[in-house]
Amino acid sequence: MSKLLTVSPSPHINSNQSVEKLMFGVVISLVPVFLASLYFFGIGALIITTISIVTCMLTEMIIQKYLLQTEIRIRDGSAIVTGLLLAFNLPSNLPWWMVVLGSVFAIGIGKMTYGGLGNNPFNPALAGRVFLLISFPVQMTSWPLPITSRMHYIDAATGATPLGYVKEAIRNGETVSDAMTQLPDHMQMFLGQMSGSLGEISALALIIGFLWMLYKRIITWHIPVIMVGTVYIFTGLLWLIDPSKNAAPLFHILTGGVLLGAIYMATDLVTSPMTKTGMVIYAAGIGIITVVIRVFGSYPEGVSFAILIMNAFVPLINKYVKPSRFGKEVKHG
Amino acid sequence: MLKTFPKGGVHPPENKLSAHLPIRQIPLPPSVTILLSQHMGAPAKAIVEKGDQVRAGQLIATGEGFLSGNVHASVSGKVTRIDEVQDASGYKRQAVFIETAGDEWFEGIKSDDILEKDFDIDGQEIIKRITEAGIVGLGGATFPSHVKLNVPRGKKAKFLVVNGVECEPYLTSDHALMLEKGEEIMVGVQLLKKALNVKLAHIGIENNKPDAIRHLKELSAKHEGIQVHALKVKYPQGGEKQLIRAITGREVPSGGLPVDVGVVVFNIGTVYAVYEAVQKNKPLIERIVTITGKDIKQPSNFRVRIGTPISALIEAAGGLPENTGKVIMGGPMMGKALGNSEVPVVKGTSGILILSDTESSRSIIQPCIRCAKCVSVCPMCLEPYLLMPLAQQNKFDTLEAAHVMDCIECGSCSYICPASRPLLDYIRQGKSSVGKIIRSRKK
Amino acid sequence: MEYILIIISAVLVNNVVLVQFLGICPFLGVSGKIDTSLGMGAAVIFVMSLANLVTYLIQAFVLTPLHIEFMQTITFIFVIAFLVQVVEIILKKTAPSLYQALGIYLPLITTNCAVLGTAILAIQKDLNLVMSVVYAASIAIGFTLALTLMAGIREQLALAETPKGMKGFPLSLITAGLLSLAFMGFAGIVK
Amino acid sequence: MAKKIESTLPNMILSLVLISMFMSAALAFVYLQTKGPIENAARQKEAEAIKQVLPEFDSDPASGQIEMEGMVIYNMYKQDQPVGYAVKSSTDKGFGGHIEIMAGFLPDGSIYKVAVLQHKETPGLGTKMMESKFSDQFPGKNPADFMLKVKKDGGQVDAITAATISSRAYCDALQRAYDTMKQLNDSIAGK
Amino acid sequence: MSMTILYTVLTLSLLGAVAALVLYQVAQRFKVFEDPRIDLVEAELPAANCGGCGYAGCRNFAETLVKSDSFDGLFCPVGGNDTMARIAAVLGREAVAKEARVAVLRCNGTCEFRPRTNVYDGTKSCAIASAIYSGETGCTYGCLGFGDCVTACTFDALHMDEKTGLPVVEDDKCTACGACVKACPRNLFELRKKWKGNKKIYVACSNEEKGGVARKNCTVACIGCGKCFKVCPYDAIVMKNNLAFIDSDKCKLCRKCVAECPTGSIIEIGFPPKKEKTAEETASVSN
Amino acid sequence: MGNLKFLTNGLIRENPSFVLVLGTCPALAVTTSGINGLGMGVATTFVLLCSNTIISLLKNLIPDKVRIAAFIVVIATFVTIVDLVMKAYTPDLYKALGIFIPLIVVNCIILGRAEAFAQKNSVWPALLDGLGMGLGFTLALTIMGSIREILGNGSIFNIRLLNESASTILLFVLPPGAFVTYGLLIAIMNKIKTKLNL
Ligand SMILES: Cc1cc2nc3c(=O)[nH]c(=O)nc-3n(C[C@H](O)[C@H](O)[C@H](O)COP(=O)(O)O)c2cc1C
Ligand SMILES: Cc1cc2nc3c(=O)[nH]c(=O)nc-3n(C[C@H](O)[C@H](O)[C@H](O)COP(=O)(O)O)c2cc1C
Ligand SMILES: Cc1cc2nc3c(=O)[nH]c(=O)nc-3n(C[C@H](O)[C@H](O)[C@H](O)COP(=O)(O)O)c2cc1C
Ligand SMILES: Cc1cc2nc3c(=O)[nH]c(=O)nc-3n(C[C@H](O)[C@H](O)[C@H](O)CO)c2cc1C
Ligand code: SF4
Ligand code: SF4
Ligand code: SF4
Ligand code: SF4
Ligand code: FES
Repeated sequence: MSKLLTVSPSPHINSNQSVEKLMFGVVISLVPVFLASLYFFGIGALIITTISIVTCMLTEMIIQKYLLQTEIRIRDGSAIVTGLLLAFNLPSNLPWWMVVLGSVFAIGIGKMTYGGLGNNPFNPALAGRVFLLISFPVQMTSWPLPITSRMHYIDAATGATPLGYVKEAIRNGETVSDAMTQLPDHMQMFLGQMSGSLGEISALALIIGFLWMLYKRIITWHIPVIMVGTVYIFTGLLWLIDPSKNAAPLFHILTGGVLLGAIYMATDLVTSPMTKTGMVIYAAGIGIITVVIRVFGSYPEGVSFAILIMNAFVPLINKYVKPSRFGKEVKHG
Repeated sequence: MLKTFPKGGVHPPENKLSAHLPIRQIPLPPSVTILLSQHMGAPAKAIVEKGDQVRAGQLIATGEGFLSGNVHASVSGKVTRIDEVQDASGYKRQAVFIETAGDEWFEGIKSDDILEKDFDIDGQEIIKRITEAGIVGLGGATFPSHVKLNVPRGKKAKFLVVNGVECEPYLTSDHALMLEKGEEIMVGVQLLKKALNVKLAHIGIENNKPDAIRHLKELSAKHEGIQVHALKVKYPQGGEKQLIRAITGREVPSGGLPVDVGVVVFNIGTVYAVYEAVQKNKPLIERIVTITGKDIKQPSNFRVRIGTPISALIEAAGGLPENTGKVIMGGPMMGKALGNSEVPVVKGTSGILILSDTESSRSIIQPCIRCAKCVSVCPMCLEPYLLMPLAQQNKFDTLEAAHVMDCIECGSCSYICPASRPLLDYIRQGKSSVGKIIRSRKK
Repeated sequence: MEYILIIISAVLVNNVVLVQFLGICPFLGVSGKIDTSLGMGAAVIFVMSLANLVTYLIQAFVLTPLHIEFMQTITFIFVIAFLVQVVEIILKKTAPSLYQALGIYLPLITTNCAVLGTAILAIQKDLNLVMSVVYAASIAIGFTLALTLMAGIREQLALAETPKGMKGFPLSLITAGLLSLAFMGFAGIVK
Repeated sequence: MAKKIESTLPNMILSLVLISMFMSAALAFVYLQTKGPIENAARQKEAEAIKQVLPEFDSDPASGQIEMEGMVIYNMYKQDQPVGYAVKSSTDKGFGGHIEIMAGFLPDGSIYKVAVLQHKETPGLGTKMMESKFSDQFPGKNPADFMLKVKKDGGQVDAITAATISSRAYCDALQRAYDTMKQLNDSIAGK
Repeated sequence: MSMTILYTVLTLSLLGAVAALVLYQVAQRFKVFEDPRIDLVEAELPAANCGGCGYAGCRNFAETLVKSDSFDGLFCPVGGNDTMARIAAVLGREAVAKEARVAVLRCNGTCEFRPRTNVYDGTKSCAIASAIYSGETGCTYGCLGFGDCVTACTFDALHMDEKTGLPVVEDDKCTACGACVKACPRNLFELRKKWKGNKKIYVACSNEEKGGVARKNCTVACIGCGKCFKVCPYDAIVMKNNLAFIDSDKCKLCRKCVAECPTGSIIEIGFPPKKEKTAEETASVSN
Repeated sequence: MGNLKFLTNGLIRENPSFVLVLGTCPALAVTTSGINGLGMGVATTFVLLCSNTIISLLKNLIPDKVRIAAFIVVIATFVTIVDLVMKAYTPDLYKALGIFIPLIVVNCIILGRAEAFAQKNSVWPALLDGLGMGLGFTLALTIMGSIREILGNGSIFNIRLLNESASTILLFVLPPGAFVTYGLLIAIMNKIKTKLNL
C-alpha cells in the first residue's frame, strides 16, 4: 500500500486560533502602552521591562526543564505577557534585583507550582506585584516623576502618585479640591503625564490596546466595561455624598491601575469566570473592592488586591453561575 | 432578521466546492456490498442466499428490531456471498455481496423520472410504504423514518420541519437535490404531512443557498401549508434541536424528543426518498452523495447506488489526490474518517470528503487556558472545558450532573479551542459511559 | 457601628485563618469540596457562638470571682469538648438530617484551635456577652469564607494536572499563602 | 496488659473526678509556686522599662505611681530628688492598631528617652520606630517647642520612610504622654 | 492561698463529675442504632479529630471505612500504617491469601508482525480509538497500543514497550488487581495462574477471525488450526471461535503445544533456554 | 536499639509538621523568628513528653468512654503549667508566642499521640515517642523560623546578618510568607523522603 490514510474522531477541522496567537495579540496590543511608558519614564521603563520579561521566561524554562521535567512550553508566549504586565505594574526606578525577585515569585509561585499555564487560580503578574509591594513597600511606593526622569534609573526624582497624594491630603484634613490644584489636569492624566507604574499612566494608550484586543476578539467587553463602570458609580456616589472628602469618579478612573487592571489583568482568561454572567459578577466585585480599599483601607491603590481577591472567587462563580442550558426543563412524559 | 438558534455555534469556512453542479449518475459498479446494518438498530436479517438472483429494488433483508429498516438490492445480479466486511469504522459487519448483471428492476417499481404529483391514499398506507421501502433518515443518524411517523400515544405532532440546512462545510447533496427535485420534495412534504396529520410544514434552509431558497419559495407558493425559512449561516443550524428552535422558537427539553414539542424533523433527502417510495414504489436503494475536497479534480454530486465502494466514487471524481490525509464519510465536523477506501456507500452517506495532510492533521494539545470559547460556542450551552477532564478522570456522576448527555456531538467546541484540546473525543467517551450507567440504572 | 466594625475586622481584615493562623488543620483538611466546606462552616458558626456564650459565663461567674483565672485553658477546653459532644448526640437523635449536614463536622471542631482561641481572645479583649458572641460568629464566618474559597480552588485544581510533588498539602498551603496575600489588601480598613 | 476498667457510670465518674482532682491539685500547686515570680516578672518589667527611659533613680516605681486619663505616670526620685516622670502611654493609630510606649521626661519637661513596650507593627517596617535612626531624634527635645508631628504633617519629626503611619502613631502617643504629664505637673504646681 | 487549691480542685472535679453524668445520661436518652463495627473502627482511630484524613472527624472516617469496599484513598495520617492495618483486621479485610495470579497480554501483534493499514491521529486513548474504529492494523481484536491499561495500573506494573508498541507486564509488581482487564477495551488481559519463576505459557492472540484473514493481518495470529488442542495431554486447551485458549489451571507447563503452533502464537516465558534440560523437566512435571 | 526507633520516628519519617502536617497553626503563626520557633517547640515537647508519660501510666485506670475527657484534663494541666512557668521565667518569649501557648492544648499532635500511641504502649516507649515527636516538631519550627527570619528580617536568632536599613523580603515574616514557606518546605521534604526512600 502506498500511503496510509489517517483516522481520527471528528471534528476534522480546527479554527485557526491558537494560544500563541492570543498571547502575541496581547503583546501587540501592549505596544502603545509600552511606547507611552518609554516616553514618560525613559530608560527605567526599558530596563524594568526587559529584566522582567527575561526573568519570567527563564524562570518558566528552568522550572519546566529541571523541576517539573516536562516539555518546555515557553513558546506559547504566556510568560512574556506575564513579564510584560508585571513590569507595567512597577515603578520605573525599582532596583533590578527586586524586579527579578518579583518575576521569580510571579512565575515560580504564582504559576508553575500549579503546573503552569491554565492551572493557576491567581493572576501571576499581580501575585508578583503584590509580593513586591508587601515585601518592599519603600521602593514600591516611590514613584519617579514623568518626563523629567527619563535619563535616570534608580536615581530618578520621585513624587507621589495622584491617588497617593489625594489620600494623604484627605488624611491630613485637606479638601479634595485643594489637593487637586497640585495635580495634573484630566487631559494630562488621560495622556499619562503623572507618576505611577509604567503601564498604568496613559489611559489613551490603554484604550487603544483595548480596542485592538476587542477587534481581534481576544477578550470581550464585559469585564473591563463593568469593572470601570462599577468604580465610576461607587466613587460617584461617595463623591455626591461628600465632594470635599472624596475624589471625583473620573479622577478615580484615570489614576491608579483601574484601566490597566480592567483591560489587561482582570481579563486574564485563566483567572476569570467562564460565563458572561459570571464575568459581570466578577468585574463588579473587583470594582467594589477596589474602591473600598482606596477609600477605607491603608493602601492608596486597591486594584491589584481586588483582582486577586476576586480571582479566589472565580471557582465559586464558575460552580454556581452556569450557562443557561438549551432545553432546560426536564422531559415531560 | 434571519432566524437562528440563540446561543453558540461556529462558522467554519463553507468551502461548498460542488455547489450548483448538477447531479450526475455514475456508472453501475461491477459489484456492490450491501451492509445489513444501515440504520440505528439491530442489523437486518438476510432473506436471500448465496447464489440467488436478485433484481434492483428487491427486498434482501428485513429489519426486525424496533429501530431497524428493510434493506433492498441496489442492483440486479447474483448474490455472491453473505459475509462480514469492514464498515466505515473498520469493524466487521454482515453484508450481502451482489455481482452486477444488467439493470433489471423489481416489478412494480417505476424507475423513470416523471413527476407523479397526485396521491390518494391515507396516512397509514403512506407509513406502510415508507416502512417497506426501508427509509431511514438521510440526514446522518439513519433513524428509521417510520418510527418517527408513528407518533407515540399521548403526544401530538403540530408541525413538520424539513431540514434543508446542510450546515456542514463542503457538503452539497441536499442543495443539489433541492435545486433539481423541488417539485418532488413538495410532494414528499405533502405526503409526510398527511402521514403525520399536520397542517403546516416548515422548510429550513441556510442563507448560503439563496437559489434553493428562492426556488423552494416559489414552489411552496403553489402548495398549501408549506413555509420556507432562510436561516443564518451558522453551524450546527441543521442539528434538529437547533433547527426547531430557530424555526418554531421551541426548545426540545433536555432528554426529550422533537415530538415533545410537537415537531417531527426530516432531512430533505429523506423527504425525496419518501416521495419515491410512495409515488414510484421505489425503495431506498440510491442516494445523492457529494464527493469533494480541495484537491479533488472534479468535486461532484453523484447519484449513487447503495453498496457502491467509495473508491469508485473517488475514481469518478478524478482519483485520490497525492497528498490525501483523510477520507471522510460525511462532513468535516461530524463525518467519520475512513481507514480504507473500499468501504461501501450506505444509506447515511451524504458525502465523501478528501482532506489533505495539512488540512486534517491535528495540532499539538496545549493546556486549557480557560478562554471560555468552548462554552460560548456550545449550542447546547454546556461547558466542554469541564466535561473533558471529568470524562478523563471517569467522574461519571459529576459528568451526568453536568448534563453530558445533552451534548449533540457537534464538535464546535473542539473546532474552536485555541489550545487544540480534543474536547469532543473525551466528551463522547464520557457520554457513552454515562449512557451505559443510565441504562443499567433503568433496568 | 461597633458591631459592623467587629464583623468586618473578623471576617476580612483579621481573618482567622489567613491572618491569625487559627484553625488551619481543618482548613487544610476539609477544604476539598465546596459542599463539605459549607457544612463545616455552618457547624463552626454554631459551635463557636455557643462556646463563646458559655465560656463567657464561666469566666464571669466562676473563674474571676474565685480568682482562679489560670484555670481558663483547662476549663474552657473541657467545656467546649463537652458541649460539642452533647450537641452531637442530641442532634443525631432529634434531627438526623441536620446531623448529616452539620453534625458530622462537630467532632472536628473540638481540636480546632480557632474555637478555644476565639474564646480566650474574647476574654482578653474584654468584650461583653453579646459582643463576644457576635465576635465569635464573625470569626466563624471568616473561617467559612476562607474554607469555601479554598475549596473552590481545590475543586478546580482537582481537574487540572498539577505537578506531582506539589499535590496535596504543599499546593494547599501555597494557595492559602496567595489568598492571604490577596487579603492583605484589606489592611487598615478597620484598625 | 492489665485489664482496662469498664465503662460503667460510677467508674466513669470516679475516674474522671479522681484525675481531675489530682491534676487540678498539681496545677494549683504550680500556680502558687509561680505566682510570686510572675508578679515579680511583671514588676521587674515595669521597672526595667522605666529604667530605660529615665536617668538613674532609687525610688520604688510602685510608690510614685499615679493613674491619670487611663495612663500611668511614675514619678521617680533619686535620693528624694525628682529624676523625672515616666509615662506609660498608648495610641490606637498604629498600622497594626495598638502601640504602647514608655516615655521618660525630665523635670523640665524635655524628653529623656522613649521605649516601645507593645506594638503590632510590621516587622522590618513599623518596627523601625524602635531603631536608633528614628528614636534618637527625640531625646533632649522639649515638646513645648518641638512640634511632635511628622514633617509631612507640618511637624519637625523625620518619619520612617514608608512607615509614616507608625511614625505618626509614635508621635501621637508621645504627645499624649507629654500632655498628661504636663497636666499632672500643672495640678501639682497649682496646689 | 489554700482556698485557691480548694477552689481549683472543686471546680475541676465538679466539672468532671457533671460532665460524665450528663454525657452518660444524654448518651442513654438519645441512643441511635448504628453499625457496631463503626465503634470498633473508631476505637482504633486516634480520635484526634484533626480532619487530616479529609473526613469530618474520626467517626465520620470510621463510618466511611466501614461502608466502603476498599481502603483506596482512605488513610489516617496520625495513626499511620499500623492503625490502618488494625482497622483492616477489625473489618476482616486483610487480603485473603489467594492463589497468586498475574496479568498476561493475549496479543503479540507487534509492529513487525502486524502491518499497518492506516494511521490514528486522535486522542491517544484506546477507549476513544476503539469507539470510533478498529485500529491501525487489519486486526480488529489486537492491541491498540495507546496504553489505557498502563494508565489504569496503579502499581506501576505495566509500561509500554516503545519498540513493539505493546504493553509489558512486570510480573513482580503486578498484584492481579484486574484494573488493566477492566481498562482494556479489547479485553486483552487475562489474570492467569502465577508459576514459580514467572513461567508462563499462553496463546498470545485474541483474534477470532478465520485463519486466512487472521494470518493476513498478523503473522503471529492464532489461526484456529487446533494442532495444539490435539497435542495437549492435559485437556488444558479449548478451541472457540477460531481461537485456542490455554486454561492456566489445567496446564502443566509441558510445552508440547509450543512447538506445534504453526504461527508461533503460543508463547513460553521463563524457561531455561537449553533444550535437553527442558525435556527432563517436562518429564518430571508430567509425572 | 529498638527503642531508638520510637525516638527517630517523629524526627523524620513521621515528622508531625512536614509529614503528618498537624499542629499547623503554631507552625505558621509563631515562626517569625528562629527563637520563637524553638521556644514553641520546646514548650510543646514538654507537654507531649509529660502527657504521653502520664497517660501511658494511667491507661488502665481510665474507662474508654471518658478517655478523651481524661486526656484533655491531663494535657490541659501540663499546658497550663507551661503557661505559668513561661510567664514567670521567660516573659518576653511568652509575650511573643501569645495565645499559642494555651492553644497547645488543642494541638492535634498531642491528643493524637495520646490516643494512637501512649494509650497503647508502656511508659518508656511512650516517653520516647513523645520526645521524638516533640523534637521533630521543634526541629521543623526552628527551621521554618530561621528561614523566615533570614529572608524576612535579615537576621538569625536575633543576630543581624544584614545591616538594619537593608531591604529584606518582608513578605516572609508576614502571614502569606508563612504559608508559602511551609508549603515549599513540605514539598522539599516530600522530595527528600522519596529520594531517600524513607
Ligand atoms: C429511542 C429513540 C426514540 C425516538 N423516537 C422518536 C419519535 O417517537 N418521534 C420522533 O420524531 N423522533 C424520534 N426519535 C428520533 C430523534 O428525535 C432523532 O430524529 C434521531 O435520533 C436523529 O436525529 P439526529 O440526526 O439529529 O441525531 C427517536 C430517537 C431515539 C433514539
Ligand atoms: C450537529 C448536527 C448537525 C446536523 N446537521 C444537519 C444538516 O445540516 N442537515 C440535515 O439534514 N441534518 C442534519 N443533522 C441531523 C438532524 O439533527 C436530524 O437528525 C435530521 O434532520 C433528521 O432527519 P432525518 O431523520 O430525515 O435524517 C445534524 C445533526 C447534528 C447533531
Ligand atoms: C505589608 C506592609 C506592611 C506595612 N506596615 C507598615 C507599618 O507597620 N507601619 C507603617 O507606618 N506603614 C506600614 N506600611 C506602609 C503603609 O501602607 C503606607 O504605605 C505608609 O505608611 C505610607 O508612608 P509614606 O507616606 O512614608 O509612604 C506597610 C505596608 C505594607 C505593604
Ligand atoms: C487577555 C489576556 C490577559 C492576560 N493577562 C495576564 C495578567 O494579567 N497577568 C498574567 O500574569 N498573565 C496574563 N496573561 C497571560 C496568561 O494568561 C497568564 O500568564 C496565565 O495566567 C498563566 O497561566 C493574559 C493573557 C491574555 C490573553
Ligand atoms: S460537541 Fe457537545 S459539548 Fe461540544 S459544542 Fe457540541 S454540543 Fe457542546
Ligand atoms: S476553548 Fe479550549 S482553551 Fe478555551 S476554555 Fe475551552 S477547552 Fe479551554
Ligand atoms: S493493572 Fe493490576 S492486574 Fe493489571 S498489570 Fe497492573 S497490577 Fe497487574
Ligand atoms: S492492551 Fe488494551 S488497553 Fe492496553 S494498550 Fe493495548 S488495547 Fe490499549
Ligand atoms: S493547630 Fe490544628 S487547628 Fe490549629
